[in-house]
Amino acid sequence: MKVSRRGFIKGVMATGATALGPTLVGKTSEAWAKGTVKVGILHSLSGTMAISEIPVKNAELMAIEEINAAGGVMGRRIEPVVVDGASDWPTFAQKARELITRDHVATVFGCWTSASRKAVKPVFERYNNLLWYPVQYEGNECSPNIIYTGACPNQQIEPAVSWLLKNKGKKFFLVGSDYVFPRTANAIIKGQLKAMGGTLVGEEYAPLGHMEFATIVNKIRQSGADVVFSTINGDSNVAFYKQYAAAGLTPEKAPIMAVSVAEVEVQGIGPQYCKGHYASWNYFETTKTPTNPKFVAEFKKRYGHSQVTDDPIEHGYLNVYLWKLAAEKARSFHPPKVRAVVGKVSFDAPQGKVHVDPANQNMYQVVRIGEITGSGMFREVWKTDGLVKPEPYSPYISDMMCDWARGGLVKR
Amino acid sequence: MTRPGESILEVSDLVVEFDGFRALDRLSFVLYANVLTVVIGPNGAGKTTFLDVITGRTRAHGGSVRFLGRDITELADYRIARLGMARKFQAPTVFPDLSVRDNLRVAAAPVKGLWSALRGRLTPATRAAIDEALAVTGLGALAARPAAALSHGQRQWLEIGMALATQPRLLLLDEPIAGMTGEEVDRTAELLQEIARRRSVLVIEHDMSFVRRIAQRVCVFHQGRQLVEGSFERISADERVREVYLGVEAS
Amino acid sequence: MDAAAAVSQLFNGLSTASILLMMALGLAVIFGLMGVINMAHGELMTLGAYMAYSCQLLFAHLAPAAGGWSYLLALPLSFAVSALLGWAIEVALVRHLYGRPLETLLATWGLSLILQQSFREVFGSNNVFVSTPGALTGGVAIGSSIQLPYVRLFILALAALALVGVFLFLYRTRNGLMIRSVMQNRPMAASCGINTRRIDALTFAFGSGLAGLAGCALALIGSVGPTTGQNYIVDSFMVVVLGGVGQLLGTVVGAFSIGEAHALIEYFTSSTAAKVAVFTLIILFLQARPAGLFPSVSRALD
Amino acid sequence: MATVAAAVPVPRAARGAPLLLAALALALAAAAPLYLSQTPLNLLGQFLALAILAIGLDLIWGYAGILSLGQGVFFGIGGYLMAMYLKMQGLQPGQLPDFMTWSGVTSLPLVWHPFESFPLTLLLVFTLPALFAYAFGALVFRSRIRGVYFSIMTQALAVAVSTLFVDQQQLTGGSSGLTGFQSILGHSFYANATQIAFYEVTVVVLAAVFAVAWYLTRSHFGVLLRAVRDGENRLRFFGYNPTVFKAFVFALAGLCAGLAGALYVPQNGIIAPGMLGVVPSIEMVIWVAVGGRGTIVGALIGALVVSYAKYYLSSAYPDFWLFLVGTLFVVVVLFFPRGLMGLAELAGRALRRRGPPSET
Repeated sequence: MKVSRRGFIKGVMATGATALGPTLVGKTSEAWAKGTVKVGILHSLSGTMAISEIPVKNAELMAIEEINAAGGVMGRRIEPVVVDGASDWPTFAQKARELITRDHVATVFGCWTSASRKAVKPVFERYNNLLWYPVQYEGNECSPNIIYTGACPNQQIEPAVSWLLKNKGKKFFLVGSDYVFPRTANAIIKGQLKAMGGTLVGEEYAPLGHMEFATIVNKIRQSGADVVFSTINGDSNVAFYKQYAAAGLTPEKAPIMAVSVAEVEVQGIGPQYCKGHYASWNYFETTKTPTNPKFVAEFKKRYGHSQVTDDPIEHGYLNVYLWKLAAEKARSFHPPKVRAVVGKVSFDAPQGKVHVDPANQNMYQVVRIGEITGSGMFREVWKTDGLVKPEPYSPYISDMMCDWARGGLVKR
Repeated sequence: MTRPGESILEVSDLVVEFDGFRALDRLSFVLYANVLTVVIGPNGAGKTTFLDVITGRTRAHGGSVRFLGRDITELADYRIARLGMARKFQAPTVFPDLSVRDNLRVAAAPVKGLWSALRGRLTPATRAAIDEALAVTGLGALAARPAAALSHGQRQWLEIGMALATQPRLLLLDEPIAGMTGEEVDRTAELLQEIARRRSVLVIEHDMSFVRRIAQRVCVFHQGRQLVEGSFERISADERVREVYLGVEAS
Repeated sequence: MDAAAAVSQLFNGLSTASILLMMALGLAVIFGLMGVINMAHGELMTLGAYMAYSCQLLFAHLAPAAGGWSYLLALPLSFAVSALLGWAIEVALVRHLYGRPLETLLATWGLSLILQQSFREVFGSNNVFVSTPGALTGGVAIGSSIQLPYVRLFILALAALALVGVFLFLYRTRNGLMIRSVMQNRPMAASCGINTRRIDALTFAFGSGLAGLAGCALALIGSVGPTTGQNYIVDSFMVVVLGGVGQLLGTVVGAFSIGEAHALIEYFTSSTAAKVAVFTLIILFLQARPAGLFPSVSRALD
Repeated sequence: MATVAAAVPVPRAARGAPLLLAALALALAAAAPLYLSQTPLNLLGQFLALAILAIGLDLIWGYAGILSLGQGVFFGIGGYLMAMYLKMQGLQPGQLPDFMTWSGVTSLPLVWHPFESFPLTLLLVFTLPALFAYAFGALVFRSRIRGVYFSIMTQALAVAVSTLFVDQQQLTGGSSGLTGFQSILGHSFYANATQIAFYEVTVVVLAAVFAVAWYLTRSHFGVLLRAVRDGENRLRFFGYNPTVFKAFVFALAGLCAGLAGALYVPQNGIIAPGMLGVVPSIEMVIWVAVGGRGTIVGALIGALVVSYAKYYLSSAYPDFWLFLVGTLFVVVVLFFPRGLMGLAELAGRALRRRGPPSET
């Protein structure tokens, strides 16, 4: 009996060690000293956000393969480590930690929601690594360890509001999903309306995943709004647009301006319901630049002809290239060194030439407003003359600014 | 201690309705202490509903129940049980996963509150009550077995033992010999007569030969009322009872 | 709230209720018969929605000119396919857990994960869209500020039809009679020669088919994606709990109360507040009537 | 006679064995910082915190037959209480937590005031989840809602509470939750020593919770819990009020969940409303089901094994781990209703049978 019990315990410990092996026994070697360089891809591949994040992951992988096919970065092949954040913020934090400490990645491309970004931010700061974030966001953040290439409020929301005031009417109805981005965005819009002579006729929030918009649509009808500014995110958009149309509201009566509806979302909603409504982005699949046709063709070739490209997909793609260029400029994969030169490179992206503002690590880019067409694409109706300087802290709601030349977050 | 002949339970004008159907229709009834009383009656006469009301399982829509001189009509079921009323259900309802001894211990614990359960001390008196119940029911050899392993008859006895272990003033038994073999019925009859020496017992039963064997007093229920009561001989001679039990040989 | 808004809101409540009703009917029939909660019910609904999408694809390839008719085919198909899957679930899973309702709940939840991932593999992780048939676009205008969308009216009618169908099935067919007899007394029904296993499978399939039909209806107003069903499942549980088990009327009144309460509270507050308030009200209501609006009377001890 | 004599020591040793194993496991766990590097240690600490919740869940489900699909709520309350304290640390006087500034809050909301004090936070962590669970339990049990009905009510609770937490952005940080902690009791939050301290506290709390649960389930109280599970109504007729027992054990499970949340948050670095919702709450039940309910040890093992499996599989097979996890649950419920503990017992019996014939 005794022997077998001891044997049993030994067995258990051995099994435990094997099972824990992949995680618990850390690799000590520097992964990028061996002819490859590891990078992390951290997106939700399951759960509610998977629908949005999987195409971005695909774009990032495509960029990596292109770079590898062209000889890699400084002679090293990029080896992507793909992990699933599972639409769950604590999982994002866990996975970020795992990528940095177990896989020793040189950098990470990932996240979509602000919540997931905020969850991993302390991890990147703790280990002084670098996250490339591809999605438009509400600003109000100033981390040395994140490169924000998605639009700041002044590169998407504020121009859209100005354009609406000038072209579509003064009475605004704000509707959004119930989380930090819509609430912050709407705070900015309200500030802007006050400053520019618009009026707010209603403001509504629905929980993420909400499907019954009849009441909100009814309120919009009753309010006599000229325009609806939508920060609804995810699945809910489908229900919102369909029920908006069903209630007899049209783009002629009151157009919807969205900042979270791009080509991928339009596909899911059905172009017939979105036709004539607007969205504000930095990139559309139809954007006319010399580099875009090749990007679109390549993406469709890889992932299927029914696949569309859109703004976050394009940002995911350009992030990889920006990192490559910065690493080459720094002649190092060491995150602080890459970060130090990130403002000194520019990339000819599908949306046009872009570069990062070293002061706040957001990106200079063009702002575009598009009208949704019957084929589910956008027809550009307006764009800024040149690149817009990013302002992560909107002057409408904050007196702070992010400037690493002055040490980070400071008073304006 | 109540003396024989003193009333222990008084029920007056009890009314219970289910969806317009009157299960109990102004039922009045008195139970005398230490007299083994059997309630009989055809199906639907309201016998089980009557037990449900006095044990607090079903609320009466009218009338009152007094137990040991106290009005218990509105009292919660577990509080009525604490006053000293124990009930054995028609189908054996022991705790199958607990051992026979644990089953008895659940019943025998003198204080049924949370804190005494957490302290979990077994007093000598409780231990004695458990041992006595084991002895009376003859389940001593099976004390460590889970109740699920008992035969049907053994489970019936265990449940009677559990009811006894609560040291009740009044013991209510709903068809205690249902599904028992002849030998088991004999043993149960002896057991009940033994118990009735020191406690008040009310039995609901269909089996007339069994009723004749044990009953000191018989009450006949019909359509939610008490039709007649008295000794078995008197009941079996009653015209009305014969009418109610048309087709049942009462003699 | 002026008259126009009030009418619109009453109608909105009614239309929410109609969807809840279709979801909950299937759930209630299954719960009433077998006492089990099917956590994969939402995925059966998703399957129905995907059937609407599949028909649309099929027509687009084979008969683009008749594309508007695809939805007519989708309705019976969504019922049939979900029913088939439901039947398979009963035979492969639920049957073996008879008498262990809580385990059934967990096993079917595991199944719902598998189904979600399957949808993702088959239909892609993106949402797909189902276009509204031409005949259902637009709506009935009442005055200048009320429009009752045809889609909503259609779903309302479909829900009423489903209700009538369930009623006829349960009360006018032989199978329905057997289902009711098993519901009321399983051992007795079994000893009367009713094959209770077959009845269980039949009921489960029927309830699942109803979920599929609900999904097909939902495809007209909501999103169709792998996790679509998750958005509705808890609400339909609430309908069943509120309505009580064993009577269709309970489910109808439950769905109606939740739909209207939600629409009214949401109008005066926000949709989040409405959601929280409705749940709280249900919990409080069950304090007064623990077995729901229309409890079934039982004498069993446990 | 000889066989009988040989048979006697076996049960005695068997009785001592679990204790010995427990002590060994405790020592092994407590010494983990010596042989594990920081990241795996941190992960293990999180899983051990979850095991505390699992033990509480086993008390209500495995013993008292109450299936809660809303344990995430109590976990979340504990987690938020701790997170609120952590958020208040390292702020200048008069400074507000970052998310409040974005939400336009200008002065610290009243409910945040207690979290400036560590002892007060601890007190709340120990009492609030338990009290909330007691109140909910007493309310629902009193009206004799049980079985599947009760499970659905807890699910509704999870939906309602998580929705509320998302909505009250100015108080709770909305759907992003609370993160970005800087320090605790004057120590840097992410410093190795701080994290090891969190880990060790988790081990100690887990051991204490385990010991209490072990005692309770083997006392008369444990017998009564099983009686509640198998025949709540019968107990009433023996003079017990099952509502009190159920509400108490539900509160106990709530306390465990709250402690788990409070210990999980500092090691994971974030709490968000998503963790209060329906899906994580069901996963918690799965831990207990896989480990084997009604054994306490099983709950602990289940929480560790399933959490690790999910963590590992979602990295190794990001595209189809949901298949694996879903299948695992179905298979366990169908074929191994007693979980890993049941399997171990079967294996143990098979081993013993092959050994010398010691049974009489």
